[in-house]
Amino acid sequence: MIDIFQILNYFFEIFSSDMMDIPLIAPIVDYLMQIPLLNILVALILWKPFFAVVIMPGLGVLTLYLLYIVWYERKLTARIQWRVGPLEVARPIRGAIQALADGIRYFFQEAIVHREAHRPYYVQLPILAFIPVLLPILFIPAGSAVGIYTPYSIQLIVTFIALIPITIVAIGWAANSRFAYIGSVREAFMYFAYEVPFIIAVISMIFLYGSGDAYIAVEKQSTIPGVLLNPIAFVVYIIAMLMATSRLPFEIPEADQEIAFGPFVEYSGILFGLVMVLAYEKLYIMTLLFTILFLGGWSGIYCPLLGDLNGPLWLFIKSVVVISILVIVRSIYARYRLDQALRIGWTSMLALSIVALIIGGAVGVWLS
Amino acid sequence: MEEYTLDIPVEPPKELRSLFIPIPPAYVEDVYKSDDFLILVGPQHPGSGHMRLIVRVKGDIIQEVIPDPGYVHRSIEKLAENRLYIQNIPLVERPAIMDAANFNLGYIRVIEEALDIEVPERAKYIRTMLAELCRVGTHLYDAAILAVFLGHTTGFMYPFGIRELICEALVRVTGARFTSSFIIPGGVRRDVDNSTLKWIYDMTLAMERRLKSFERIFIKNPTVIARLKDVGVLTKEEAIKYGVVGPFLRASGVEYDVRKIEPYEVYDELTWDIPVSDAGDGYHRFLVRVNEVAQSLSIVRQCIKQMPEGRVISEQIAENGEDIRGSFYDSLYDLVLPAGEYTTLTEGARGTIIYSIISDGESNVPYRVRIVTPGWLYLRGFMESMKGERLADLQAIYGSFGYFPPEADR
Amino acid sequence: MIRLEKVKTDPVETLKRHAEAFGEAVRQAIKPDRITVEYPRERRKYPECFRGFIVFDKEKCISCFRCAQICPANAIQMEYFENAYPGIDYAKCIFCHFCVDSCPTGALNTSKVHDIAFKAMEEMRLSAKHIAKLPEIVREEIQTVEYYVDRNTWKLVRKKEMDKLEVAPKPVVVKPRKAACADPENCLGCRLCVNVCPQNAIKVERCEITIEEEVTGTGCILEVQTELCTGCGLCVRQCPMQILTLEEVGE
Amino acid sequence: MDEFIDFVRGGPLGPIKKWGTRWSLWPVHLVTACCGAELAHAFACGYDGERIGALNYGIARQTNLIIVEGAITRKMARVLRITWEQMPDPKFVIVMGACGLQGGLFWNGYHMVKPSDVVPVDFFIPGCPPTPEALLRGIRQLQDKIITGEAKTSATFPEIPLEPGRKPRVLPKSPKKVSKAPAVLVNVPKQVEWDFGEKLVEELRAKIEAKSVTITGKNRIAVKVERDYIPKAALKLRDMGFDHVKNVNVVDVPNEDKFIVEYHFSSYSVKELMPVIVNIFADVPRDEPRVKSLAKMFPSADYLEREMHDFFGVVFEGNPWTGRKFLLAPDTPEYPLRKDFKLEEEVYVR
Repeated sequence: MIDIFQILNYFFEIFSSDMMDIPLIAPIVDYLMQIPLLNILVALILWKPFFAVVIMPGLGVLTLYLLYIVWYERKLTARIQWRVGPLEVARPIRGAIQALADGIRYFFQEAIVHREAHRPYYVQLPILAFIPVLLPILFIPAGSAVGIYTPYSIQLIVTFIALIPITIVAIGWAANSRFAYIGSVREAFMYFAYEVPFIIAVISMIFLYGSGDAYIAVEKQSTIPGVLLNPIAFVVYIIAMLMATSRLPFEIPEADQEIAFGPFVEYSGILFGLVMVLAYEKLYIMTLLFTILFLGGWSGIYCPLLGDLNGPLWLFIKSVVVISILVIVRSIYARYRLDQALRIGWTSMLALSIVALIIGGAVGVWLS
Repeated sequence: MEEYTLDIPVEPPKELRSLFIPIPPAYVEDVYKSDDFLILVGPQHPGSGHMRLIVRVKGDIIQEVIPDPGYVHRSIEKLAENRLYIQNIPLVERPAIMDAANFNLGYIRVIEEALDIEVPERAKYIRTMLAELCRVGTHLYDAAILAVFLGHTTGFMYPFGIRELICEALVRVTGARFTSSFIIPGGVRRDVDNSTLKWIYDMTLAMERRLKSFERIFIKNPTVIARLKDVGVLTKEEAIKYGVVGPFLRASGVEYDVRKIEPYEVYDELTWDIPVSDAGDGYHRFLVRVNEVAQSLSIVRQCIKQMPEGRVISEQIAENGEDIRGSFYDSLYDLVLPAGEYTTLTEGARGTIIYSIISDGESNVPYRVRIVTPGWLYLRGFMESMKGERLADLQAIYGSFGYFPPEADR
Repeated sequence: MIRLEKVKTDPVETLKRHAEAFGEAVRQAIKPDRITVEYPRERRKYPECFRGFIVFDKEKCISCFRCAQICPANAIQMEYFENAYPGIDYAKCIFCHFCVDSCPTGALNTSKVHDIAFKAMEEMRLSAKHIAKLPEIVREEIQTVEYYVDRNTWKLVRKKEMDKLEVAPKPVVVKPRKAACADPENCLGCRLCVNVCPQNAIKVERCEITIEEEVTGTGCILEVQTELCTGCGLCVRQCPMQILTLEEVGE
Repeated sequence: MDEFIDFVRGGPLGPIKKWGTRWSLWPVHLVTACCGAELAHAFACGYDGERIGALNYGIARQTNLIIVEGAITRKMARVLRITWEQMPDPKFVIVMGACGLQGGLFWNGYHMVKPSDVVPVDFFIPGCPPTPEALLRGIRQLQDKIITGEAKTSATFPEIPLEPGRKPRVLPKSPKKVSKAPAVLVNVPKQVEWDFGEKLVEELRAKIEAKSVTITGKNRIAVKVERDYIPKAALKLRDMGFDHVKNVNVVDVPNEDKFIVEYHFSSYSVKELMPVIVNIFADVPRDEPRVKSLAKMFPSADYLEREMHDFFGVVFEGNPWTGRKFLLAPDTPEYPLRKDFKLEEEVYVR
């Protein structure tokens, strides 16, 4: 017994040494901290690395974000399209829980594994795909809250993002269907088309800030945000982001009218629910990075009541605003053809990214 | 690059046999041996209508497309032989219900031509108005389908929203949203009152304003132009050779419109033009129809302005010239066409509709009704235009032709 | 003839088009031109001539079979009660309303009811008993909506008061007609008309015929009792010799 | 595992599942016939089915509702079944349109199948096509069914009392008059004012070895030729400027034991010939229905010939598809448009 208490105490020491300091809820936290056993839980939740990864901007708000963005996207599209969008499911809140209903339906629906599929991979890959999607959260700092601090955080995030398409290609292979095969090939093509300009754009920003450390990047943007320092990289990043997350006009690997959702054609039930949110989660991660690189990250008007929460909150709000603006392209554009998208990727975007690299270098020298 | 054939025994997958494909097994084997890829698009596919396309691709390039139509073949020609002439009115408009008035009109014109029925002027104007409303509706429908095939959901919603106005106009005139069955031998079923005509007049103007929104977001959208321009080109010679019809023929540079070359109803009394393009690609096939919509709306307005007063049903058919109600059966059930073959051409929204009725001169059911719909006529040109394009263009070309399988299959 | 120019795709034009499309979307996002009819909560107002479910008036029906025989889908079949009344199979009905237009007495009338979902096909086979009154429908709506159009705008007008789903029966403008025998000499005496007549208004009697006082034989005299005849025309259509006609009777 | 399923279905999670399913009925994109137009209206901005949680979606695997849009043909029935089987549980079917219920207008067609014989159906919606409101009403009723577990028709039909009566001995006969020995003529001459036509007839007489050349109406000419002469006549017509085939028609005349095979030629390239239709026709014996195909010379005739082969069994020698069914399903009765293939007759009395 004493051993367990000692261990608990040891952990409690660790947790409470590095806790989020939020004046707004401080009285409640202080009260809860006096209750034995519960205090360790509170300490854990408010432990900065844990808070960053699990609560904000990590998994907790990610779920909220998913519910919000699916609803918001449908609502905005509907608004532009002269109609209403999801409504009757919860009329007083304008149908905001529509995504929840869809999620529940998917969760309880039969998940079919068809005969031709490679059964183990077919089932495992949607779950495996979450590893590269969620791992970057460990390294994304939000103010003082950060999962694992490293001076190479930006590079690490980019690395993990680059891993995601591999899982999608593997999903297409495991599904073993004609359309899944075509979709995988398209995904692989698109991967090369956007990844190179994307990485060069990020490198240009690393040049600019002189470091791959998110803290230094945000610090250097304290006067001028990155978007003004290197607008070319900004443009390249946005287009690459649309391509990477298969959003229109680059919704090519999952083009439903052409190849019937490509790699995901055979998925059903909860497995399809998992693969469908992949793109949204990828979008979230990429937008977090985008906010850090171009929009000054977590810096914003400091509200003393929120204390340490300021950083994560600002980062989250900025990202969600960026995504909310981005989803408008869905209702504006038709889909490009694969060769057209590849041409855009390999010619104009690559050229632009190299220009961005030069600007990045130049501004970087000037800043330092 | 030199190609090497692999001398490995290739076994075509079993699923192709069970899926009941009309192509011979030898063809499938040949495809597999020559390292091509066979894709079955449809019938349950988000980017196909009610038909299957068997696409042979090499890499991303389409080598050959074999159509597998007939998924909506509802045996209209046989059924028409077993019903009274008058009962066939709803039947003949079922191939393309959004274009009901044109299909209806073509059939009625055969009967009127055979029986020499003189149609009152006012009825002619109402018929023309209905036909043009349906033409606008069909072009909007096809534009919407094209948009959704290109992944442009807003482009799908806008035309369908605007189509609601067409439906509302049809409801006010005929009582049904789609299948009006309104045109009968000798006129139309009911007179249209002036408030409805004024409503339709205002509606065409309001619609033009909404079409501006559609133009900004879809017609002139750069991604749409990129997807459709220089895709699925049919030259003038090819279009003639494959017997393409309607706006798709005019997009290839042939000035052929039945309303001009063999005017019927009141088309020769109105001022309008046929849009023609020389490009023959997907975008101009679409653009020709966009311009036709403007022309049709103008025709509708002219019809309303110039519409004379008077009867809407010919004296040869019924006494009451305003409304057929009450005497529909007695005046129309016993139509007997004189013996012979009667063929009319009608310019439907998607092209020439041919009705050919053969009567034996004694029966009040037709001996043979041949309906050739535009979809069936341009199917060949549609298949040919896809050769050599990329796989993703299949849907773009499909949409640019506005192919509607129920219309082709009948 | 309008000859269309080949579309231009230079960068300036393309950028302008991008801007226009984007501008339109933003404009709609800020001030949408919404036109959605929120159906279960509100109902679209349809005009009087709307072709919906058919309402049958037993009192006016003369059992003339016109509705059954004109129906292109053979959805109407007559059922014998005290008289033959039409029953409609809504699993076949295509709402063309040829029957309504064929009815010489206005016994069939339209209504604005059109939104009914059935759980079984047997329930859709309605007899004259069931179509005599307007169906009672599950309704959730609280307002009606109508498209308002003028030369510039198109919008929805919502009103709290509900319109009636019933359509007032319009009088039928048809002169009353009764059966008459045009050519009594040719009567075969087959009595098909007698048997088919729902009013028993036709009498056929055997009689002796002499022509020019030389040829004698037996023939038939066909007599229509005009006070009983409703003008249904069944006998006219049934007669194998086509000697019966419908004749207009003066007011 | 079974206990787990029971737990999910009926246990405390049951209501949650029902709620989720109720508000997320996604119809699959299975367009079967023309009612699809009204379906599109129901999900477009005019009515917006997405409001009540129904979102039209692509593939069977990811959806849970099939809306059968009207006619199901023999060919499509198989697809409907496959789609239904691909769909994960729980799944629902709504049939809209008269064609999908009892066949509607096509009730005695030779190519029709009732969807209720193929898949279990939850709701039927009458109409041809049903209005979008009717379709949304069907979805609404289905939502109620998911919650309450029992299907309800959305209307009740009040009854009036009527005594059943007796059927008379003689029932009214059908209004159809069908000739027992029909005289089928394709080239009935007609007097019209058409000078150019008379010139054209002269030209045709000179060029084609025709049995007869008749003006059958304004802009219509019928040319009767020998069966084997059709390709040659077509070649001559092509030289005159007739560049495409508008129609291929076959008429079955069993009492004369022949088929009449017609080709309608017209022109797109010569302005004066544009409205003219020249009908080249020939009699073909019924026991040996063979004609030389024009598909090579006129590619526009290709599909029309294939169709006629399906309908009548006339063999077009040289057409690449002859011998296989193109338009019809393989299990359709042979040659349905021949006159000896009879359809079910109408019944006027219940």
